[in-house]
Amino acid sequence: MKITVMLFARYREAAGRPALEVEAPEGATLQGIWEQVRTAVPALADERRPLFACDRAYARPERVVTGGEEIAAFPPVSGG
Amino acid sequence: MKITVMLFARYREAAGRPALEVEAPEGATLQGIWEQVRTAVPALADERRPLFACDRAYARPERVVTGGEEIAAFPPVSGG
Amino acid sequence: MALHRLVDGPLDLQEALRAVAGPDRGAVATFSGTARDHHAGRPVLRLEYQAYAAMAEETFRTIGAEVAERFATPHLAILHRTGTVPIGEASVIIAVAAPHRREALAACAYAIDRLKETAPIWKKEVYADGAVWIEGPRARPAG
Amino acid sequence: MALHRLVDGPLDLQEALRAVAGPDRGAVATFSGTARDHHAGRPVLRLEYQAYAAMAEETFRTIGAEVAERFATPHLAILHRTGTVPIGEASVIIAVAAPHRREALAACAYAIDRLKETAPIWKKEVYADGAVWIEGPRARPAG
Repeated sequence: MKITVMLFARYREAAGRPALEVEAPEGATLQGIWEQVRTAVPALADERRPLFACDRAYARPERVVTGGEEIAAFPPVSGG
Repeated sequence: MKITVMLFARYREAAGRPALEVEAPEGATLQGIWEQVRTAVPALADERRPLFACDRAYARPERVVTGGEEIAAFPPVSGG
Repeated sequence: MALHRLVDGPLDLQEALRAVAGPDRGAVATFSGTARDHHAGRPVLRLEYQAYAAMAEETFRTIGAEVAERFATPHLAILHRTGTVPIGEASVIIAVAAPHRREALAACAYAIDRLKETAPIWKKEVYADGAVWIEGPRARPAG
Repeated sequence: MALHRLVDGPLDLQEALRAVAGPDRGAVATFSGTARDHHAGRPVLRLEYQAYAAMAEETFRTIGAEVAERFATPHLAILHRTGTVPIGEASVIIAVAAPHRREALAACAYAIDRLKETAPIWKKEVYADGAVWIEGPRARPAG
């Protein structure tokens, strides 16, 4: 299944784009999808533990994605 | 010595004036001066323990007045 | 900068903010106490504040010195209204600027607490059928 | 009333105050975070904020619900600026109105703490010779 991963802040700058599409197998987890992103974008290779959001809520790396969710990965937040 | 006692809030309203002058003996304390105020103003007779200020700072009832200080007596504050 | 003032008219939050803000401090906290339309279930028409003005301003300066010592910032504004305060309008405004948010918020809470404990100011609540001078708890600094 | 908004331009404290004030609440606390001209001794020229907008506004609503439950007041405004924030201007404004001062001040402190922990917003500091994305501590709510 095709999964779009939104990127923010340093990740977005490193990737040179606001989102990335990867092809993931059924049963893929957020962390598994992220490994594909890291492979596809060498500038993100050192980012092993991003924060994840699934449908606009924080989600654990082991969360299984079923397709159709809004997925995002980003570094620790610094608003305020 | 003549001592002027400034009054505020409920005390001022009870006395019908913003300040009162009393004749006090040498060595009089704030509490002693207040007893004269209570005698002079029947509407204040029940007010046995006012707060006192001497020269714009809180002062204890046993503080001795030497004359020339700015003296005030008032109920518990309620600003804000 | 510090600003301490009794005002016989509407208070201006922007004035308080201008007095404390600056490019080297990242946090500004404010507290506004406004006249409520009821007290203990009874409708209140307006408030009237009376102050022992000279001593009140002395008290504000003391609070400023305490805040400077405890929270390491001199940037405190205290504005207190006297006379009639219509419902919904501010009777008191505190503003504090500091490098970081915790000091700013803690200093703001400290300043309004100290003002209520020590400033020689009295509030009268006016109802449809009378008026009452409010008296705080009998706390005060050692004289 | 509640107001939660990301704004691509200057923030208006008066708008936040109007959203929360009312005649039945006697206390209004605000917090403004402003862009500082230095960080760790290094001069800062300006800040740039990027937000995951849809999730950030969701986060603001969650903070509003937490404040309503913990401090018993629904009157919270959160404004956060995105894009460039010049030095001295506000990047975030929180305003809370409540019947009494302790809840208002505590709710204001709680809301800014939670915003900093949870809102998906990132700050970039721009210096004369470069720029750095700031990253907060790795705290986050359980997913």
